[in-house]
Amino acid sequence: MDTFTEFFGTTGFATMTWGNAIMIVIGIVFIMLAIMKDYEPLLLVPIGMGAIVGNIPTADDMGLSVYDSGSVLYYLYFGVSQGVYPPLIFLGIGAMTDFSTMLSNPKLVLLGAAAQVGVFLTFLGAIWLGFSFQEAGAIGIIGGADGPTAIFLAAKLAPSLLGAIAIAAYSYMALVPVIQPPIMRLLTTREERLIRMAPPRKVSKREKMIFPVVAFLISTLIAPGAVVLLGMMFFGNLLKESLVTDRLARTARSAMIDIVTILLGFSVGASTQAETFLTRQSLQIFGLGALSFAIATAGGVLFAKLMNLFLTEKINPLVGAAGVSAVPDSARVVQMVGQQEDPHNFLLMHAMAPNVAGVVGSAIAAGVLWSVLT
Amino acid sequence: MDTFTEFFGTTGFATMTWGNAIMIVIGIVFIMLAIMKDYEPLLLVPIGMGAIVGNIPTADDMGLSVYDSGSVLYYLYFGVSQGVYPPLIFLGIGAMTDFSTMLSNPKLVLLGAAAQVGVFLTFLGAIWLGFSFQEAGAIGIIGGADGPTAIFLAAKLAPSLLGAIAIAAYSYMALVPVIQPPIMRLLTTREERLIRMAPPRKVSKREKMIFPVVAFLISTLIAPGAVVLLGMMFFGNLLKESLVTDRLARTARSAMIDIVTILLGFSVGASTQAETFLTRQSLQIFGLGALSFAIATAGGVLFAKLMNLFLTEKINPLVGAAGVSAVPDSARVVQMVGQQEDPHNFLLMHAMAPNVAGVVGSAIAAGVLWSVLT
Amino acid sequence: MDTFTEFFGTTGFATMTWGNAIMIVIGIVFIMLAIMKDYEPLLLVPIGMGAIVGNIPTADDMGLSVYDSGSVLYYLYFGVSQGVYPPLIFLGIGAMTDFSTMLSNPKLVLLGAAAQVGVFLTFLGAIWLGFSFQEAGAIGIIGGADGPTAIFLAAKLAPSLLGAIAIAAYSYMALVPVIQPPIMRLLTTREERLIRMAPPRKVSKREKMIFPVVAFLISTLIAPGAVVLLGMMFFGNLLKESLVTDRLARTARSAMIDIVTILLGFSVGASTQAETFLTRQSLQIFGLGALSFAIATAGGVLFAKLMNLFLTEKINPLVGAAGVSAVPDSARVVQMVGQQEDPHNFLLMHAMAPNVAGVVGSAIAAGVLWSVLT
Amino acid sequence: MIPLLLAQMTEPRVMTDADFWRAIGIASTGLVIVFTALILISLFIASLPRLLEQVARIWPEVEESASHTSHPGSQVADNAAVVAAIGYVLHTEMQKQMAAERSHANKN
Amino acid sequence: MIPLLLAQMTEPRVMTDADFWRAIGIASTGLVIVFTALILISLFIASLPRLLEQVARIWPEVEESASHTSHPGSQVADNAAVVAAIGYVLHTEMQKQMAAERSHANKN
Amino acid sequence: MIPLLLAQMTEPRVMTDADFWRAIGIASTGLVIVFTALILISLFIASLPRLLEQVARIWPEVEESASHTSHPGSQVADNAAVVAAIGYVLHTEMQKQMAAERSHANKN
Ligand code: NA
Ligand code: NA
Ligand code: NA
Repeated sequence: MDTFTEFFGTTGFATMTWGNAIMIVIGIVFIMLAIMKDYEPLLLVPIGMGAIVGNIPTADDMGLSVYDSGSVLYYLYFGVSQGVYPPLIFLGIGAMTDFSTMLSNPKLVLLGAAAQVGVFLTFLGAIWLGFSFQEAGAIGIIGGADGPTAIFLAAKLAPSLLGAIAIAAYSYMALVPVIQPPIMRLLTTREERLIRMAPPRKVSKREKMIFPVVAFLISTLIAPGAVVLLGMMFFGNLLKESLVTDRLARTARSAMIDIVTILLGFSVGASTQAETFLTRQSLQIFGLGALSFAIATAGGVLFAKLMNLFLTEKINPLVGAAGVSAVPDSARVVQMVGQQEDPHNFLLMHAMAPNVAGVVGSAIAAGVLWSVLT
Repeated sequence: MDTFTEFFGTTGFATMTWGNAIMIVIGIVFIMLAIMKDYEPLLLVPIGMGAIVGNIPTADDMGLSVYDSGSVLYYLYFGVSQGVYPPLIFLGIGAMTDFSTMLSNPKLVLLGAAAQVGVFLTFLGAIWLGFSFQEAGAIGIIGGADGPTAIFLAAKLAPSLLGAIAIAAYSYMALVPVIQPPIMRLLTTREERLIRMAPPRKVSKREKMIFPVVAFLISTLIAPGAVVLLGMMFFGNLLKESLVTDRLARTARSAMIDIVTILLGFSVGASTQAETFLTRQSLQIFGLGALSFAIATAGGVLFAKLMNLFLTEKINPLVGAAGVSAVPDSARVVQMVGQQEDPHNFLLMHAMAPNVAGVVGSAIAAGVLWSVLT
Repeated sequence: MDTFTEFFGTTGFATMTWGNAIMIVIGIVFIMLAIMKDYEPLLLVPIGMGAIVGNIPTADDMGLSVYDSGSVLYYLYFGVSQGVYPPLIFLGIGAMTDFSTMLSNPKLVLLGAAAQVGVFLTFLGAIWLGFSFQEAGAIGIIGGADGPTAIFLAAKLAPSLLGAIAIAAYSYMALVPVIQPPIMRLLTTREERLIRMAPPRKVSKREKMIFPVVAFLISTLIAPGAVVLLGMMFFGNLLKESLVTDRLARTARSAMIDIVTILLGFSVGASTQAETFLTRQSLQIFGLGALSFAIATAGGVLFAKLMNLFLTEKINPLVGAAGVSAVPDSARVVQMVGQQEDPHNFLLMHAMAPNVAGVVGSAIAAGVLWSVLT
Repeated sequence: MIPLLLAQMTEPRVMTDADFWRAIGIASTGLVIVFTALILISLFIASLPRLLEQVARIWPEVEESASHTSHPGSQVADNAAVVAAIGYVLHTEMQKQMAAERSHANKN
Repeated sequence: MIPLLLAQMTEPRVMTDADFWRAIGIASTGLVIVFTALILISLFIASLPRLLEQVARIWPEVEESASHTSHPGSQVADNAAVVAAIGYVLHTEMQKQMAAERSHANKN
Repeated sequence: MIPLLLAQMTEPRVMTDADFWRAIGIASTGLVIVFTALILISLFIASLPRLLEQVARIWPEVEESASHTSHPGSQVADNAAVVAAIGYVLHTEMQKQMAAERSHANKN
């Protein structure tokens, strides 16, 4: 019976902690949110199941976790810890993104810049709370509302906070339909929300072909730290728009991004082991993340109102909220809030412009933070 | 002509051994079995071709084999030697498995446990033959009739035997239609083989969604060593059953599992170099493997007969043979043997329940052995 | 404002060199050639974009390049530097190649051997120019007109020249429709170009199944250095022709080869950083590469004329030019040049035979060079 | 036949008593664990329908299929749908003002 | 509520002046950089149509769609097409000489 | 032109006799090897039809297409087919006893 005792000592019933139990419940909640509310299911299901798997207590000497060099989860997590998965996700995003609305609305690009105020104010807030500069940079980027960018920067600047930052980023991206509408209504008048915008012009194939190369050059000559993320995103977009590499673009936005999404989500989830995850720092990161999303939303909306002071063709300031990224959820939220005032006002296509600009904007912000803080 | 002599010394004609020739013939036989008998072609063709490639003699200083650090085959084999491929295969298997029949036949789950007697008796046999405890554990799992599980455990407990164990496991899985029927007929009466079973009930979507999470928790809290294999399998199944992550499930069970199957099969084949493979130990492993399959089959059948002593709705004991796993071959064998007695008896759907339970059972057995023997 | 100065010092505007600018222009030219001329777009677009990304100047201490251990690009380039991607590409090529025309025209196989004269003469030329034996071997293989083979051999024999060799190989493969026709016309008479060839016979399924295994054994017993490239190519072909592993063949020739092509092309492009790429050696390599292609073309054509001295059923010597590989571009060039003389002469199917034989031929040549020079 | 073959090839080692009992212990523990886990799973599965009946009273199952209608979420998967929607709106809006469009482009 | 929550959990550290100004510097520089980059992109986009009009005079856009017709190139993607073409030619040619074919195969 | 270009850029090194002969040896050996391998492949291909004729006498080719009918094997690929089959049987069986089913589920 020695073997039995020995074995029982290794079972989860003997070694389960309260922390593990909490994390398993959180994992289940993530999966339920994904299934019942359809909130970012492609990320919440893998992360949720990963969190469950990562919190099954195992004997220490078996070395099964993402942090145990040589374990299976270690290898799957390697793409997270080394920042390899996020650029590959960006490749797929580039290969599925149509920049047409942005190309036909150059003014709206600025809203994607304005929303980055959330990143930098949160950075200051995190420093005020006692985080180091590098940690603060990684926390601030949660406000970029872009999961891969947040994971990438956290992997580079603050690996020990990666789990919390990733979970915060994805949680709030999932909660965009809950967080944004009250802020948007608070900061706009009914008249503003009723503004209709002229339909975007048609964009030629050549414009779409030239755009990824030039936009890449402009943004990375200014912020070389964004070279990997934006290089991959605009590469993916070029594969799509060049029209001669369609089979590569199709694979990049289907099998390839799916495989990486599965591995990234699951291993990020598995990295949220209670002992490293349930800390005061994680709570602070969640608080700062919520703040960051709120500021970013406000930044986009208020900047749109500022621009309206100078424009003759007014922008509907709701569209500014889409500058946070969280593609395409925040654009849909804009559409939804707009239609609550006027069911015949179609803002979706206009909101897509700041939406994709916001992705570029936060990648640049990440590049700047990485350059300055390395 | 010095160069010519120098070069000739590196050709296969100069350095070919009898062992290499035998292994190449074995590789060709595997491919022929796959093509002509359709025995597990997705595994036998890659393994067969791998065996041919791995046994082309090359100059030692070129370092081309799976065992030469830094070679191409070394990198492809890395996923085998570190146990990374098997969980990824399990992900795909989870994403393609429908647990409905098992959910509607909870009693039949026990047959998947009973068949694991093959694993543990073979473990004892291997120790009796002089293998170390760790080696014996890895050899025993051949009786689990599940290739990825066998490779995973061998990579962890007995890397030097991995090739022989993998080949034995896949050979016998391919030979299930040859090995099982005589044992099944020997241990059952004609009356038993004629038993008809009530058709399974319909299973709701919610049951299928909840099942992977709870089954994962139950099995890995009891056997934490199974956390990686079962984590991946039930994760794959959740991707399928959650209904909101269909695109991930589709990729997991198509492109992703195909890529891993190609790399796993080919590199396992290439690891069977004559000098490491053609040993007395390998022959013993093949002998023990055959025994293991036979015991597992008998275990399943006899346990079904035991259960019938207590049940009013009798189980057709043939169904017990499907508990060995070898999904879905052994379930088909059950169907075939049943129809030889009564062409109108459809046992396939009933056999699928112990069949998938057997996969879970052997992953748990592997987890236990790994925990105890590490 | 210190931060601003600090940051500005890291921007591309501050650190851009003439070399970087030239490489970025070259990258753009590659992309334009791909889009406007449809020259090998699946390779020129990734390489071109990679060259742009790799030449954005970044602060040295950020360590972003393919040469900085631990960077994202380093990991993506790992499959190039270790020679892992080329065999995987060969797997996909094998799974999409139909060897029927070659099987029905065994004589034409020799033209694929004759074209390899380009490899070995260029090898001598490179030694004469002062390259080391190993470097000369890697440069010579450009004449094989096969990108993956060139990258594979360069990774093994002359890693420092890999970028230049890869770019040269792909550039000339793209320029096959420009380089070959004048040479073909120069070396043939109008009468020869008008020769019509008997349509190939039908090939049975069994022939196609047996071929990859036996052809692999013949070629690698003679040239064991080709075991990895040819092993993968004939493995892919066996997956296709065995008829029982169709799902693996389909994945190998779609998602899998696409993913590898994206990563290989992009990271090879990114390795062409001005400081390592813009050297006198690179120019020499480009010169030798052009020579190599010209000699290979001439070799194929002249050998066909030589064969005609002994044959009663004459070969159209244009078909010899397809022996350089560059599948299927050079076969199309043969078709085109042939039709300029006689619009009703269909040489394409005949040219496919030396075309695929040329792939095998250069893989063997690479194997020989690797064996002798290691 | 197989045992014979095995016996011919090998001479079973002399096992210590400790090893013998340890081996037996591992094998029996292992089998017990496997049975325990699968019995618990079996019991869980058997009770699942009744359990879900209780749940369904609070939370009717209809909701599930509703989650299928396209709702906020699913960043990656739905992009294509969004783009398609945009494309459609663009297309219809465009046709109304083909003439105006050119001048707008020039003005920009 | 959130600031309150944060305040409860933490005691803000005593920051040095240098740190304070460095943080402000990074944040403001960062925002400036982001705006600069996106403004430049915005200006580029705005001028793109006029730019392309100039280009189109030298180089009419029609060419683009022509690049879609199957032209030399595309080693991997077009293999299938080539093979299909070969297959077609083979098939038609074959039918004409089914009889001749057998004898040819034997002779070979 | 190209040789000229090369000559301009470089001064060919002074090669030792040993190096010269080694290089010639490698190049000629290499070409011989490539030809040997491809000649052997060519001969093999040429003899393949006759070889297969012999084989076909013992083992007629029809069998091949038979291997396509779904037979035991193919663990992964056929899973879907099995599941579909099960689904079909389930579906037809179910319809016959919709009423009985509910009570069975409750009883369980
Ligand atoms: Na953003
Ligand atoms: Na099993
Ligand atoms: Na070639």
